[in-house]
Amino acid sequence: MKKRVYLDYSATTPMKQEVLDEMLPYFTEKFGNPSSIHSFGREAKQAIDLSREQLAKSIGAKADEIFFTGGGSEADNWAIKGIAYANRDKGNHIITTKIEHHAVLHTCEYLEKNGFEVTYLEVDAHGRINIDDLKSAIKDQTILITIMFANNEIGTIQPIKEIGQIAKEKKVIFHVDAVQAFGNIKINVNDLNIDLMSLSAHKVYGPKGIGALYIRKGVKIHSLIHGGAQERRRRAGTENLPGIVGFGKAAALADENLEAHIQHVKVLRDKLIKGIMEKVGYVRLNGHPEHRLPGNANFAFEFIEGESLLLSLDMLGIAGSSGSACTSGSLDPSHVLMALGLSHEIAHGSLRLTIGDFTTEEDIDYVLQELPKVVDRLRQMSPLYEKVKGGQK
Amino acid sequence: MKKRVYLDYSATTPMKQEVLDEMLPYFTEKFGNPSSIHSFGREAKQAIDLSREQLAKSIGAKADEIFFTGGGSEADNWAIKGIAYANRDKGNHIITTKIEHHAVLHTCEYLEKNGFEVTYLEVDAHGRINIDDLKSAIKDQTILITIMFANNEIGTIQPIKEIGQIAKEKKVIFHVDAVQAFGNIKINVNDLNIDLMSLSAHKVYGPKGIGALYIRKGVKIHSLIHGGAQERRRRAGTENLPGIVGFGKAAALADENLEAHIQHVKVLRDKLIKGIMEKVGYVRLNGHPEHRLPGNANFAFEFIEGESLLLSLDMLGIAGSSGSACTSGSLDPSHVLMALGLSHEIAHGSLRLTIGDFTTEEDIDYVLQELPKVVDRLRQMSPLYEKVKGGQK
Amino acid sequence: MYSDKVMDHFMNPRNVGEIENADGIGEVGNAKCGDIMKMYLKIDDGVIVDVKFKTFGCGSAIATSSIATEMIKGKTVEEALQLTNRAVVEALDGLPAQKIHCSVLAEQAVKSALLDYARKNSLQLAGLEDFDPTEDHHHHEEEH
Ligand SMILES: Cc1ncc(COP(=O)(O)O)c(C=O)c1O
Ligand SMILES: Cc1ncc(COP(=O)(O)O)c(C=O)c1O
Ligand code: FES
Ligand code: FES
Repeated sequence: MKKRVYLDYSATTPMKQEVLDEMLPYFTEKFGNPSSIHSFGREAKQAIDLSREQLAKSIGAKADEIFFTGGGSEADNWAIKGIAYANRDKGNHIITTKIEHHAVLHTCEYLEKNGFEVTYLEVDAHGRINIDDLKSAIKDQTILITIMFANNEIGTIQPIKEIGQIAKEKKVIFHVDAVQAFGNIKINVNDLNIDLMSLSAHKVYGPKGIGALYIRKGVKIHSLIHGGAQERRRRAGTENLPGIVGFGKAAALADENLEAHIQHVKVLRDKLIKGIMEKVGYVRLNGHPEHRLPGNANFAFEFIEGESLLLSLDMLGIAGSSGSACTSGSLDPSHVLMALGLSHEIAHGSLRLTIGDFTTEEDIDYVLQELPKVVDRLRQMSPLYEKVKGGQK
Repeated sequence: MKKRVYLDYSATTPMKQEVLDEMLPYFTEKFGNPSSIHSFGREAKQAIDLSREQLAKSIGAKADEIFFTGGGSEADNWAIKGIAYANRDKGNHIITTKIEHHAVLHTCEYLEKNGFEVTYLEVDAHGRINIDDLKSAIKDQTILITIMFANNEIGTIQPIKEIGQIAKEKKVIFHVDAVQAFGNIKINVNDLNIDLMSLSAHKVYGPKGIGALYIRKGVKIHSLIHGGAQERRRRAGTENLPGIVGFGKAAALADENLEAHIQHVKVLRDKLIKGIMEKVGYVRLNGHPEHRLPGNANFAFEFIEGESLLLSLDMLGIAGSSGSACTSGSLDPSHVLMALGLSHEIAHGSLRLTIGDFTTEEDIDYVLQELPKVVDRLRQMSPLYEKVKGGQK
Repeated sequence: MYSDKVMDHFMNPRNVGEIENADGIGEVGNAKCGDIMKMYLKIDDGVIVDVKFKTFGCGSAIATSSIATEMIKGKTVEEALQLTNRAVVEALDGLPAQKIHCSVLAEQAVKSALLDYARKNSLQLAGLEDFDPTEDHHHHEEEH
């Protein structure tokens, strides 16, 4: 079979075998509905209770502060709309950043159409917000600050502790989208003064279609999905039992292996960045040099376009991603890259390679061998590169 | 091991082995994010496309009218809120019934708090609505009729075709919660003039945590979960890939086996009903004698209470459910049983036994042997029964 | 996502490069939109004897440029003017809906090079009267 090198761990991860093994009995044998009072229901309920504890433990929360959802996007939508509508009497102002995931941004835009006001904080060239900007954005009507822990494209980590401190002082509810950070950074919701936090299992070697929202005890929130009394009446719907079991296991594994995981991906990531910087000209690293996710590398290659880069790599079995507009079918390149102040051309040539637990040193060597050739081939075709070679730049 | 007889198929079903087999590769090997353009992403995308077609075919829809959700409750919430808010300029009136699932009822109640008006149609003693009631409930402001295909507790099937006809004539959008009907009744959304329809995989031997909303082409609806461009921009969130694959397979199996399934469960169900009616006194069948789901039996045993009945059966390895208030932790017995006009006492003594593909004749024989003894034992303890025996009733 | 034909032209693009002293050069698109196509024509006696291109853009932009050069090579100027984006799409066995504009760009690039040729030689070419190479044809159609 053709060589396949997966370097898109921030998009999604393969599930670990231990996670699958944990889930398997819950499909066909222990399949009960956790709301049922008979033995089938009770064994299902117990499994969910255990998962909830595993998840709670991994973020320093209490089990009854964990609410399972259908994924990270649902958690974001729920947190933001739920807090907005539950606190409508207190105010209508929300603070977020320009580089949030669409699950946050589009939810905020939806609320803007419905009587809320949203401040989108700028970020610096490395993708970090300015704490003073945040301070001055807070006003009497501010009911929610929602800021991501780490960015999915450029990996930049925000000063969450400082933000949490400010939110606490100003008595504003603080929601954190930690979908990318979870499993890559030690998180303790109490140390960081986080009131709500979104998580997603498929980014940490768990199953797709299951996420969670941490809701600090006492925080008033409306439901997004009404119906049955599941999740202590806050999130209706028959529980995704195997999904929850898998998420619990994945969270427990992520917690146990955190140090080793960080070490493993960081070493490979640094080797990748160093190699590319040495071998390829006209390239820069997007995102923060230090405050970044351990497995994230995001390059901007001048004179070429991201989709053609991705396709060429794919032909070689290398899977990455790009913030190019051509990839997404939208007119503009990634809002994250634009917020960094990159020009359209540069943003178009971005390539994100994200490293995970199954990445090997050979994988990186292979990329370091092939990627420079691909970049070169595409540049030879590019009318923009022509000018550089011709000394016009 | 203790004998275990599962008769709670309406609560949830065990997954079929064929469904699990279909899903398995998508956890650890074919794990790509369907939005990614590399080979991992494309193979994921293809799998989703196939499932969408399987599901569409099973209800006579087109593939691009199927939108995957995190379950039946999300589908109900989305349909009702999404239609309500997208048609707010046309009117604010919604028509439903008193016996809907909580995912519909609580969503309607939520909308009532937000400027909408809801008519809850009464049902007759068998749980069917009156078509004339529906006709006279429709007014100029009516934007949505949401009526379940078949009821989860009593199994009663509504006159969906007539309702669809009226909705079409009056140009009102028609949503159907078909979570219980799907896989038990042949459904064609075009023949029935259904505009939106909620489905859930775990009721048809598919995985938990995955559902779908059918949305007729051209129907204007707001999103419930905002974010990424998944599901043609209508439902954000990384797709539950194995879940979707499993749902597709389950739908295809349900469609193929529909006749055999109906035949199998109906024979056993009829044997169960006949046996209980013969062996136990002071018992009645809740729901419609003919217009009912083939696998549904719902009894009201006088003088006893549902939870104690369930617990006793559970001790014998028999898993059923009840509309008793004691089961749900709420003060009132099932709103469905109350809507039939049952007295509190009678409603409290209800027992739902639902039959599925894995139910055997021996299972039914076992229940017919044990259930009368259990009922009798509990009645011996009941002060209400005492009076009957004493001839006071 | 892409047909085999598109992938072939993307991975093995025909006629990449520049032509010195080209008789017509056309450049369309802009880097802001993420695509620039540059087309060079060598024309002898009203016949396109050589054509080269350079493209900054996605896989489909590169593939459409490549096949467009093949489709006009050896053709007369008049024949080349008949090239439509639809023909380009068909020749590639189709393109995804949101990539159709890349084929429009290829048609524009050819026309723009022909216009340059016509201007240099003070010719009036039928079909180019209303052609404006600076017009923005970069519409990424949204899927619904
Ligand atoms: C009629 C009906 N509607 C909706 C639902 C909700 O579906 P889910 O549990 O998949 O959220 C159920 C089952 O729980 C149901 O029986
Ligand atoms: C930062 C961030 N937030 C939210 C999400 C959404 O999570 P999910 O795909 O599980 O809905 C993602 C990933 O897609 C993400 O990277
Ligand atoms: S160049 Fe952007 S989509 Fe083709
Ligand atoms: S009798 Fe105990 S809760 Fe109803």
